[in-house]
Amino acid sequence: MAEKKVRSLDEVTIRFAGDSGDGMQLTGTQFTNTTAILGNDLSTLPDYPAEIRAPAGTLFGVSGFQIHFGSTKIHTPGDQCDVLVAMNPAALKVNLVSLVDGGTIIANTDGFTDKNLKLAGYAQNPLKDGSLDKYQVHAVDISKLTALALQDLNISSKLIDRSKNFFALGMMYWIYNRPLEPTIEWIKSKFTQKPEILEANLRVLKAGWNFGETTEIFSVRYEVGPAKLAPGRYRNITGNQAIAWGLMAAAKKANLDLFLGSYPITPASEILHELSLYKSFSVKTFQAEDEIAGISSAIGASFGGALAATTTSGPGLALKTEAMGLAVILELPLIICNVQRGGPSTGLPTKTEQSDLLQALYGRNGEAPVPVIAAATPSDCFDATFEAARIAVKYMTPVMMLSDGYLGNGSEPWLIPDFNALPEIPAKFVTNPEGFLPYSRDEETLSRPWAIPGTPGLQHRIGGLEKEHLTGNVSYDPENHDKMVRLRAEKIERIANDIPLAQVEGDTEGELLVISWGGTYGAIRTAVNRQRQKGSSVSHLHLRYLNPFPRNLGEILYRFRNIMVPEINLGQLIRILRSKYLVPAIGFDRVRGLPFKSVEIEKEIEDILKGKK
Amino acid sequence: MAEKKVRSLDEVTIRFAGDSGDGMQLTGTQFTNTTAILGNDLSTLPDYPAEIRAPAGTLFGVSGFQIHFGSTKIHTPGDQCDVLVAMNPAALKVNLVSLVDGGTIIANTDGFTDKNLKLAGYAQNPLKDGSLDKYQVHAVDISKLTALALQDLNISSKLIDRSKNFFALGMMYWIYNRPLEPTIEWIKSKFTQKPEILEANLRVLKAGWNFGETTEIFSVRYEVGPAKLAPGRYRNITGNQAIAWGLMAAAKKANLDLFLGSYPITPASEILHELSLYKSFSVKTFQAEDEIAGISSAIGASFGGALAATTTSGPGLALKTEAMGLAVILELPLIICNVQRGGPSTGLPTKTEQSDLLQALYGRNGEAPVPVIAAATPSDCFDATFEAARIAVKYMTPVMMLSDGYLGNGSEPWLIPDFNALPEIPAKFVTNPEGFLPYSRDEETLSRPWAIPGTPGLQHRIGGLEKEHLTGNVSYDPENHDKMVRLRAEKIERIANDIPLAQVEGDTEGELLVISWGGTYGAIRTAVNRQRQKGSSVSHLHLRYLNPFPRNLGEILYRFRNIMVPEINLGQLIRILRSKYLVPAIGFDRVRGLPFKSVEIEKEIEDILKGKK
Amino acid sequence: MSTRVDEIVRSSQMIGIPKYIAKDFQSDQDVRWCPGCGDYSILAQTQRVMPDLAIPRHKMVFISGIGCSSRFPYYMNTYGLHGIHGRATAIASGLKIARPDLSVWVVTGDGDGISIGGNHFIHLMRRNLDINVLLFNNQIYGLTKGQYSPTSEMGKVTKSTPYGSIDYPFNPVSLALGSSATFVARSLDRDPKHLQGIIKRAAEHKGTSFVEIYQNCNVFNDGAFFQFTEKETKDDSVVFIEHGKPLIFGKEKDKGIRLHGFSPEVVSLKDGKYSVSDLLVHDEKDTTLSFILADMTYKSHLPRPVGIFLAIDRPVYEDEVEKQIAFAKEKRGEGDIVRLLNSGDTWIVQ
Amino acid sequence: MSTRVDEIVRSSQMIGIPKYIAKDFQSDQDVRWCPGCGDYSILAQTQRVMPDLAIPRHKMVFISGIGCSSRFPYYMNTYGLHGIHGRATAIASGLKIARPDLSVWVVTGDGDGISIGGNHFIHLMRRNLDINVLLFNNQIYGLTKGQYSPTSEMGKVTKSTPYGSIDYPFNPVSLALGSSATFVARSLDRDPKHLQGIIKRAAEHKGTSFVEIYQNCNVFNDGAFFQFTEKETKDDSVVFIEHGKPLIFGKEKDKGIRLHGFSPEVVSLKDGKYSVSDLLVHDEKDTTLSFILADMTYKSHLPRPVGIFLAIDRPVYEDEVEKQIAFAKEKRGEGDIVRLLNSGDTWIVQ
Ligand SMILES: Cc1ncc(C[n+]2csc(CCOP(=O)(O)OP(=O)(O)O)c2C)c(N)n1
Ligand SMILES: Cc1ncc(C[n+]2csc(CCOP(=O)(O)OP(=O)(O)O)c2C)c(N)n1
Ligand code: SF4
Ligand code: SF4
Ligand SMILES: [Mg+2]
Ligand SMILES: [Mg+2]
Repeated sequence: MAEKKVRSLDEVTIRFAGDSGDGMQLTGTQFTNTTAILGNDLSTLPDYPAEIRAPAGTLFGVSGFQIHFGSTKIHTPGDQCDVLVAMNPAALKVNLVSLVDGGTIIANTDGFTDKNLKLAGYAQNPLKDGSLDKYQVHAVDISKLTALALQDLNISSKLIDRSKNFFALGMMYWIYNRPLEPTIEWIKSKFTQKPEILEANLRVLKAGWNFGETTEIFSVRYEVGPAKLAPGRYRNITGNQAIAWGLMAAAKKANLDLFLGSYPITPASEILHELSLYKSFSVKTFQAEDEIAGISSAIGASFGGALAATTTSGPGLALKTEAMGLAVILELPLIICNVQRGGPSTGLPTKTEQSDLLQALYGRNGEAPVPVIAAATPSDCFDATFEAARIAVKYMTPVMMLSDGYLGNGSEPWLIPDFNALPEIPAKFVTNPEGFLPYSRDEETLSRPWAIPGTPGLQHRIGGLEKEHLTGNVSYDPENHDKMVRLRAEKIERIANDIPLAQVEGDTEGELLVISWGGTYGAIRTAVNRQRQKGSSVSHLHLRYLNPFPRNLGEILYRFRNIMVPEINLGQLIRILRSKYLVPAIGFDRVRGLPFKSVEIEKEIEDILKGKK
Repeated sequence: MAEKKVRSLDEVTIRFAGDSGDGMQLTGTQFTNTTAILGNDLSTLPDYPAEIRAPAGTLFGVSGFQIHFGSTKIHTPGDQCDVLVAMNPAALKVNLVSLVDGGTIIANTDGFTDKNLKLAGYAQNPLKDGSLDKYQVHAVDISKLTALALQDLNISSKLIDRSKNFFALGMMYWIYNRPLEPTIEWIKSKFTQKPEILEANLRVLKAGWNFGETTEIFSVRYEVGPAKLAPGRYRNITGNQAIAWGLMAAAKKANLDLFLGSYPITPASEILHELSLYKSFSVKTFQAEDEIAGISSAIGASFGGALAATTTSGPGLALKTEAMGLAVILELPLIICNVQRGGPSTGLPTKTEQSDLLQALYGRNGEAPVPVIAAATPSDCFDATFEAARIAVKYMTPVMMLSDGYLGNGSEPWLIPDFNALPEIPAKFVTNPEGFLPYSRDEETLSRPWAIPGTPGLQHRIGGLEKEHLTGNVSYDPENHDKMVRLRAEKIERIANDIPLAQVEGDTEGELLVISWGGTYGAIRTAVNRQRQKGSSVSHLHLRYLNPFPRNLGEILYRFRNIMVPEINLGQLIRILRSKYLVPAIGFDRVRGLPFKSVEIEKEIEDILKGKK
Repeated sequence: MSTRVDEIVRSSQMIGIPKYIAKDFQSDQDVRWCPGCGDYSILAQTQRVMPDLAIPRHKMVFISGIGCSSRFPYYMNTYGLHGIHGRATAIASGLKIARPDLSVWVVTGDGDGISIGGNHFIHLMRRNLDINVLLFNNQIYGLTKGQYSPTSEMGKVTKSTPYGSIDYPFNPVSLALGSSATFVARSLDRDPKHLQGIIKRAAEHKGTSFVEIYQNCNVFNDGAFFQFTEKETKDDSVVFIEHGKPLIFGKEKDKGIRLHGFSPEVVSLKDGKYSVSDLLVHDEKDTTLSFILADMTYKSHLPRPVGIFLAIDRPVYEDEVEKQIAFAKEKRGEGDIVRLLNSGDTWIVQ
Repeated sequence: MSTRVDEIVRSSQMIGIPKYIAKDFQSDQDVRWCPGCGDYSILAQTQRVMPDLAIPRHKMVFISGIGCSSRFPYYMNTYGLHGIHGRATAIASGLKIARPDLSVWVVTGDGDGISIGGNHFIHLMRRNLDINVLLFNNQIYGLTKGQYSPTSEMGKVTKSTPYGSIDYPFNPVSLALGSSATFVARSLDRDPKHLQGIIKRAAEHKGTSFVEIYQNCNVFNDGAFFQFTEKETKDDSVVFIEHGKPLIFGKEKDKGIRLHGFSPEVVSLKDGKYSVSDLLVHDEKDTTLSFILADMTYKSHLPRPVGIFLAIDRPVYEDEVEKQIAFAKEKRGEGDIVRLLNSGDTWIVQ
């Protein structure tokens, strides 16, 4: 055995790719968890087809999982990958575009059968015809080696085939110097009921590792040291899980039970799945017959004194808009989480997009303002959701929390918050019939009292017809209507007094300010940082609160010569900024169902600074 | 009999008011038709309660009908009325605010019973206690006189009571010098089946007229000469009827059958009612189970080659938004008429508002642009709807046509168009399988071919998932998605080349440009005209096309020092204008469920010109 | 561990149940239906029954959609929510799941309940939450001034069907049964005593109770049910079905219903051919029989069945929710948020 | 007077009906269901039946919502529209009213059809448009990766019900019957011949045909119907109902169904106590009987009824539309838009 070189790296991006049935999501998740435990910062991007299980070997059936990890702060899953693990020709073909020039390909040669080559549209075997010469190609008989490792076990060939992802995983652990233990533990806990599978997976995992250790194929191992992260306990979390937990934490803080009324829809379903696990927390999840019933049931639960939420994605949000208007006029707390996906209509259901912002702000009949908050990263989904709940309860209003497919499925290490240090959520029910008026208002917040059924003496009726100021009785009076429309608007505006000021990363004045919102945070932060390192006069401002805006936003904008607003839509936030502050902001839009690459943002920054735009 | 004086007037506003059951809407409509036939210009405003039939005598049960007519151009139903016909104390109380100082009250003294006075909250009879001294009060025993006129007929007292509005009408005809014949004709045609009622109504109508002629009460008669209207044949039309006819005319021009999928909702239901009358025109109306089925059925009909439409009001529009997105991506023609009402939620269902503009523009998931056109006056609903249909068919797109409760129920004289002179609607079905591609595009309009089922050889599938350019096959390709999102947007933008340029009324540059859209046209035009007569530097621009804007709009805006945008909402159009043109436009909002009064616009104009705003 | 809501529930339980009279259930709002509307009677009967239920009025919630009938909650001195068109059943479902301690009522119309609200309606029926649904069927859209509804008879001329309607009407009773409802009944606005009895039984039923109430809209559909409600015709046109009793009707109680094959038919008890023992005997526990009786509804040769079609027990949705929660707590202990946040694969950065 | 559509209709009628084979109904799109999915068989049977219908393929339209099953239209060489979730029935209704000349099919799932789409579903049934609805019931949400559906059995553990589902499932057949459907049937993905026969009958029925098809989702709900489809258990678990025939089942054809009171019960034909003449004989024209048979569905002591429950005639919606149009034209003459615009009280300004 030759001694292997160990080389140190700051960051690496790896992409696992194979058939939908090849277990690439699982492989990626395991690699991610192990990497997180090692203390790297990281960011991941699962990428799977809309079909449940496409026929094996086809291009559209390819499922991928990308992880970007490093010893520095990692903001994105990586524009391109350094290593591509390709289980078959289709996986190679689809993903080659995202491999850096000179990058590494680890290919399962057994997957490169004539049939699969044909399905992928290769006339010749790319592993052999020299077309991959600019990459480092490692061709490994993964399937065969897996079968060999299991030959003395009496298990079906189907099962053997299903284990091969663990071989690839073991190999990658070896190359990147990661311990097997976390995955071993996981396999053990997962397959207790199925001892054969347990045994098979363990063996194959180790076989993969040993293959790296013993063969001559890989001459170099890599080391990626831990990142300098804030101290504390971490775990890896996806955006959807973070939303679920954010809701639970908020309910606990408010000392209310959590109610979720929802209807499954990609990519938001996992929030419903996650929350239905926590019955021991008194969480009640109601899978409704449709989105309208989802939000309507949540409105009913909120009337009853629950912390009520509904979760969905674009088309579902469209269906909820009428009921959102009802929640606005009822002035009941409600959290609406929208995990955006590619539109319009059914669009690209498994892809990401930021194109529901205008719908979130304006997609209701009449003047029906709601606060809108967007999460920046997977783990920020926790904080953004918690904050949405705080505002909903304090201001007695529905609040829109925006996430997107990229955040929902993506994951990153999360510094687990100290629960006691989380902000208070001042839920309060009125109980005193003396002078009770359902539409009287708190002087500061303008919120009305929450009087829940079951409270003796507070019987009252609320509804969707315009209400009389104070009494809440139905009123057709013109002046009252004008007053109420303005009161509801003013209530939302006042939230600006209760949220942090906007903060500029970089100089607070200069040539260019790049404004981001939502899931593009990471790519834009990375791009701006790199440009600043190159000496450009560019700063970054990330907007978490889309309605109302932080009070100091205008001020900040006026201090920059240029303002650039990159969005994964045709320019939605930019419309609001231009309208409100009359600044000639410039948009940068790519609507491809994919997150931005930081290089493309960088290029745009350069163009603007050079005066090309 | 003393000779009565006849005085000439330029314009008069009369308001009929009584219980919901008193027939005030009928009285108003009759007066309107007769007045229209005399050649006056006019504008009307019905105003009725949300309750179907409120208990007699109550304040909330008052139903009113206002007509403003004159020998000059009339743009609004009048800010205030000159004459108030009050059938009971509640009607007096509710409507006194809209009577000009010194105006005339004609009160049915028999309605001023103790019970009714109490119901209206009067401690004393206002007809007797001097509180109306600043008005000219004519107290007439209308009920009694009606009964007297019918005493020899053997009809029930209920029926007698129901005829009393004809007495009031006859009286008003006499005072304003209008012929009885049109109403006599109408009564005769309406009640052929019910000879007693026919006879009773005729008698009472004439009795009212004779009362004016013979008694000493009214010393003056008024004459309002015909207005200088463009020559041609006129009829009176409400906005809702005009929408129905606009759709029918468009279908005829396109040589297509009209299909309406709709669900009843105030104030849009009359469009459905009207269209269901025209089966002999092959119009198919489908009262669906809800709004979603309304628009979905229209999409199905459009796929089948019908000119398809759906009609609704705010809450219904909210429900249609998901399906509108489908129509956008299917690229099928569809006309969505939204008759706006007071919101949010159920809001003020029988009142008017302009608060669905942002919903119309942005209330859909993903990037789903649709053209938006708004009607300015009741009769303009015909043209705006026709134009919406033209654009829908030519550009293969859903089009939003906005009206409002004020336009829908209001009426005005309408110069009946020459059908042959209406624009062509170039409906065209492809039939040639050679080279047929469902998502190929016309070079100029970017519209795709309309290929309807039943055409041999053109079998193809369309749907809500992103489509591949040209083939229309499902495509998850990132670059294709970006391309299609932009193509759909560009298609709508190009409509700007196909619509008239915006026109300024008044000087084309100056101190102040007032911009209106939709039903506030009349009040704003009146206000600007009056101010111009007073020498102010103010012009008016009315925007019919809200998306896309006319190409010259920016140019025009930049030529004015100030821009004012009055809206019956909290500022919706103004956001778009500020965003697109970065002009510091100033809003003027009153959200009372009522049309603007031109005096309040005038006052605001003055304030701005004086630099107060 | 008790939440803020638990506190309210507990403190409200401390108060005994007051001895109510009907008037205690009248709110301070003016009732605004058209004079003569059948809704008045239904409101009055409901208010009359409430005191018998021995439920404090602050534990009652009336939820409605949009329509004339949906104004109902405003007039009840209970909690109330006047929702949006068609969604009352969905709103009520959320409330009942969150707050099983409350007595939840839905008031809806034939348009609100089974036109736009049809989906939530059928799903509520199968889920069997303990909610009482009163559907005011006037076979017309009242509030929007007279379009036909999904229960309007074919050929009906209305504002939206000047040539007559061509939609075959729903039979709401069959629809509810086909959706696996556990309590299904029909009553009449103009039979106060019967209506009171049915409302009471509905309230007592554990599970979703569905009551179709024929209601006269004297403005837009006057007399739609006069055949079944007015003295002259009622006895011969209606058969009141009662558990355990044979189906007898007629002014002289001289007619009955028997099954011919599976088809109900009218027989005379006078001509000696048939006697009471030949007649169909109602069993409100029999799902199959309930369908047979429901199916009599639009058959003009048969009297209209009125009464309780079905009343069976089935697990109640919100009870099962609570059971699962109790089970989970027993198995895993009361959820601990701090522990949850720190669970799974975690690591410490120093 | 003829519109542009009339021209297309006319010219398409000039072409005779080609002699098709199943392959002529295959589109050029790759079929993308999971390998082993029951949808493949349903697609194949449909394509096999199409040539028998003697309808040109350009006159056929398949409309769907969203779900695995809803991908169906892409694979048919006919016209197709892949709509939005739950709305296929509504889209199809509009198309059929506008274009009664077309053969309109809806393909939907248990989620698409009767969860989100439940309202349009029940209204289509009562209206009775001539549309064929194929509901692929796999008792699960396939496309969204395995949540329970409104037809999932109680206690089902899925991603959204880790503690087991607590919703009582719809019986789609009863739901359709309760909604006054005129043609209601059930078939099985794994019984190609039966399925072909039912699809054909559905196509031939004039009015809305509803076919529930048990479909295996081998990824998220494998084997849900194996009891009714697999050799070992099928014969004893399914009773195939056929018009005019007694209800006999069992591997040896030795069991039957008779009515005890109103309740169906299983009897043995072997022990001499009962013979075929005691058995229930199916009559697909009898609405009452259809309810009785449908109600057998979830009763574990009874075999699952499969076949045509009901097939009756009732006026077809779009025919009535055309009749009213013809009537109006006869009474008033073909509408004249110029005359209309100039009708009513008009006056002339010089
Ligand atoms: C989303 C929406 N669509 C339509 C309406 C208009 N609308 C209000 S009530 C109603 C129907 C009322 O009929 P029904 O439920 O039978 O009640 P009724 O008035 O007869 O008691 C309609 C169509 C609405 N308010 N909201
Ligand atoms: C408005 C909307 N809500 C939710 C979804 C997500 N969704 C797509 S298909 C589906 C259910 C599919 O189940 P089913 O109809 O049974 O079809 P199957 O996949 O089982 O064939 C759901 C919830 C959607 N596409 N649109
Ligand atoms: S319209 Fe009919 S249902 Fe409505 S309140 Fe009047 S009478 Fe009653
Ligand atoms: S998920 Fe199930 S229903 Fe969907 S294609 Fe796969 S096997 Fe078929
Ligand atoms: Mg009704
Ligand atoms: Mg399914």
